[in-house]
Amino acid sequence: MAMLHTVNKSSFDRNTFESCLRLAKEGSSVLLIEDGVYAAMKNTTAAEQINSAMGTLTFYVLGPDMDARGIKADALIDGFKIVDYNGFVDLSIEHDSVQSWL
Amino acid sequence: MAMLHTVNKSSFDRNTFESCLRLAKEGSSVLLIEDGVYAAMKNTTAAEQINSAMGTLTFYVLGPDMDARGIKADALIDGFKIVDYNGFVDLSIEHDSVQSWL
Amino acid sequence: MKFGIMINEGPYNHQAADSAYQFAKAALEKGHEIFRVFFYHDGVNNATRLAVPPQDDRNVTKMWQELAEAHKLDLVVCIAAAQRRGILDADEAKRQGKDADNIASGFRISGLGQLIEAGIQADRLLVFGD
Amino acid sequence: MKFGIMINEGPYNHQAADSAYQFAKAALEKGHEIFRVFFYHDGVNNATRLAVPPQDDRNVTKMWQELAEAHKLDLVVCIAAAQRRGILDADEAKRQGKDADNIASGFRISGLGQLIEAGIQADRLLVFGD
Amino acid sequence: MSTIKKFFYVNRKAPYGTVYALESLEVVLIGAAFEQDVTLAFIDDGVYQLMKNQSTAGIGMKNFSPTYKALGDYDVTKLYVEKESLEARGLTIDDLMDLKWEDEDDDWAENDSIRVVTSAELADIMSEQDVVLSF
Amino acid sequence: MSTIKKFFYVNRKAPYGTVYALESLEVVLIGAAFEQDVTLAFIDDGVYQLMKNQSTAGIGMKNFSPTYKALGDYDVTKLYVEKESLEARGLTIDDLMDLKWEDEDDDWAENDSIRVVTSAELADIMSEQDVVLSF
Repeated sequence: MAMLHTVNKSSFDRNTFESCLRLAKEGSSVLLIEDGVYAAMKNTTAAEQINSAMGTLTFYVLGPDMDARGIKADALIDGFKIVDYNGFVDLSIEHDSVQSWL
Repeated sequence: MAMLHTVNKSSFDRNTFESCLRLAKEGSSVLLIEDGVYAAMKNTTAAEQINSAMGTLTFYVLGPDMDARGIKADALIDGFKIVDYNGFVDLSIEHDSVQSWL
Repeated sequence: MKFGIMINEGPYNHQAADSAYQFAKAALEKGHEIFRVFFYHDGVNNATRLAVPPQDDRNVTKMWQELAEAHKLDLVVCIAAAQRRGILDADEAKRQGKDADNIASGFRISGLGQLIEAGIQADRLLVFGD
Repeated sequence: MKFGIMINEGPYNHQAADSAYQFAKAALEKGHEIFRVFFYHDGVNNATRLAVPPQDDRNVTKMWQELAEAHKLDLVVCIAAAQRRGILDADEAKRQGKDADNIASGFRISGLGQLIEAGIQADRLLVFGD
Repeated sequence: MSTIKKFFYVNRKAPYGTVYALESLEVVLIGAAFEQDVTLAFIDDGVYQLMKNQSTAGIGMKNFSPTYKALGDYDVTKLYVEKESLEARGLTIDDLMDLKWEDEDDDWAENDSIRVVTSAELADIMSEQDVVLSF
Repeated sequence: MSTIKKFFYVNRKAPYGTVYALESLEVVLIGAAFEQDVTLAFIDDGVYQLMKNQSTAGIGMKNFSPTYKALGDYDVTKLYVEKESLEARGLTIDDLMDLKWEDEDDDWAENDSIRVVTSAELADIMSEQDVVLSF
C-alpha cells in the first residue's frame, strides 16, 4: 500500500522530517506543508538527505505555504513537485492512507 | 555578566538545546527543565556535546522534572547538579539575567 | 470520497486549523464529502464564539461555521478535551454549575467515540496539528 | 528580589503554566516578590473560569487564583491575545457585543505595556512557554 | 459497524511537557471498545512515555503511566517501540515498564505487550495501516 | 520611569506555522514607546521571518512582513541575524528584506537595520542584556 506522509515542521527546528524519511517505505510520497516547506529549499544542510531519498520516495511541496514564506519555485531542490490544496486532496486520494508527522 | 539559560525541550526532538550551547557564553549556566531534562542522561547521542561543554558552562537539571519522567540520579552525565524549584529560584537570582530557550 | 479530519491545535497559535480548513474547502469544492471534523487537544478552542480577532485578520471560527452551514458539516468537539480547556455548551455549563457557556453555533460537543467512528466511516482520515 | 513572569502557553496542553506556578510558589515562599504574571499567546487560556478539569488532575486556573489571593499577585492577561482567543471580561464582552464572558476572578485584562513595565520594574523576568 | 480497520496510533512526544501522550492514551482506551485492529507505535521521544518509575508529585501533575499497564485488559496488546529511537536515547527495554497481556485463547498465558522493532520492521507495519492517528 | 534597560527579543521561530513571530512583533511595537534600549535577534528558524516576497493570499492569513519595514520608524534599529543560522538554511542577506532606518542625528542618513553577526558576536551581545523576551 502506498502511503502519503505529510510533514509540517521545519527540518532545522525538529527531527520530524528526519523521522519521516527513516520510516517512510519505498514507493511512498512525502508532502511538505506549513513550516515543513523550508526543507524543500536548495543549499541547506538538509538537502543532501533529500537528494539521496529522491530515488525511493516522491516529494511534493504545498505551493500556498511556499508563497507565504517567500520561497520561489527556482529555490527548490530538483525533483520537488509543487501542488496546491486541490493537489493535496488528490494526493490523499491517490494514496491508500495518510500519515501526518507532527 | 553571567546568564542563566533554561532549556525546556528534548534535545532529540528540537534544536533548542544545541542552539543554547552554541550561543551561551563561557561562564554561563544551563538549567534543563520540563522535557529538556532528557538531555542530562548518559549514553545518549547528545552526551558527547555536553561533555565537551562541561568545561565552560555549568549544568543543572530540575529534579522534580526528572522524577516525573522516571530519570534516576545515577542515570545523569557526571557533572550535572540537581536542583529543585527553590534552587531554580536561587539560580535566577545568582545570575544577572535569565534566557528561556523555547 | 469520504474524508475525516482531526484538528489538534487552537486557532491563530498554530496553522493547523487553517490548513485543515483549506484542505476541507478544496475537498468539498471537488465534490468530495467530509464525514466529520473532530476537534481535539487545544483544537477545541476553535469552537468558542467569544473570539474577536483583529479586523484585518481571518476569523477561524466563523470560517468553520460558514463552511459547515454551506455543506452541512458535522463539527464535533471532544467533551473531555473541551472540559479541561473551558469550552462548554449550555447543557454542559448547567451540568457543571458554570454561569456561562461559550460554544459557537454549528459545533457540537460529544465523545471520543466520534473520532473512532470517523476513522471507521471515512475513506481517509487526516490529522492537522503541531 | 522582584520577579516578573511571562507565560506563553495555555494550561494542560503544555507544562509551561505548571512550571511557572511552581517557580512562583517557591519564590514567594522564600520571601521574594512577584511584580506581575503576564499571560500572552495561548497563555491567556489560563484565565478562563469555565474549565472543568478531571477530578483526579490539577486545576491550573484555580492554582493561580489561590496563589494570587494569598500573595496579592497581579495576574494580567494580554488584551490583544485574549481577544483573538475568546477570553473576555464583562466590559470587553459588552464592548464587543458578545453575550457572555469567561474570565476567572483574580485575573485582569490589560495591554502589552504591562509586560514591558514588568521587564523594567522586575529584577528578573522569566519566560515559560513551548 | 462490521468493518474492521487497522488503527495505528503514533506516539512521538514525551509525557508531561505536553499533553499529547495523555490525551492519545484516552483515545486508545475509548477506541478499544470499537473492536478494531489496534497498534501503538512509540517512536522518537514517544519511547519516554513508557519509562519506569515515573513519579509526578514534585510537579503537581497526574502520573498517568499506570494506565499503560491497563492496556492489556482492553485488548490493546501490540505496542511497537522503535529500536533506533531507544538506542539514540541510551535506553534499553529494561528502562521501560513491563507491560503484559493475557491470552484467553492460550489458557491466559502472559505475553509481553512491548515489542522492540527496527525502523525497517516498523516501516513495514506502518505501511499496512488504514487509519493513522498522530498527536 | 527613568530606568533604561536593555531589552532583547529572541526570535527563533518561522512565521505563519505558529503565531509567535507575529505576536512577538506586536510586543516590540508597543515596547518601543517605553524608550528602552531594544535589540532583536533572529536565530535558527527566526531568520525566515525576514524573508523577502512573502505572499499569504493562498493560505488566507495576514501577511505581517511589511511591519518589519516600519520598525525603523519606531526607533527599533538593531536587528541581529545569526550568520550560522542563515548559512545552514542556504540563505544570504540578499534573501532577506532590505530594512532601513534614518539617523536623525546624521542628517537623516539611511542605515541598514539588519546586521549579520557570527554566533560568537551574538553571544557577546546577548550576555550584555537585562531583559530577554523569548517567544
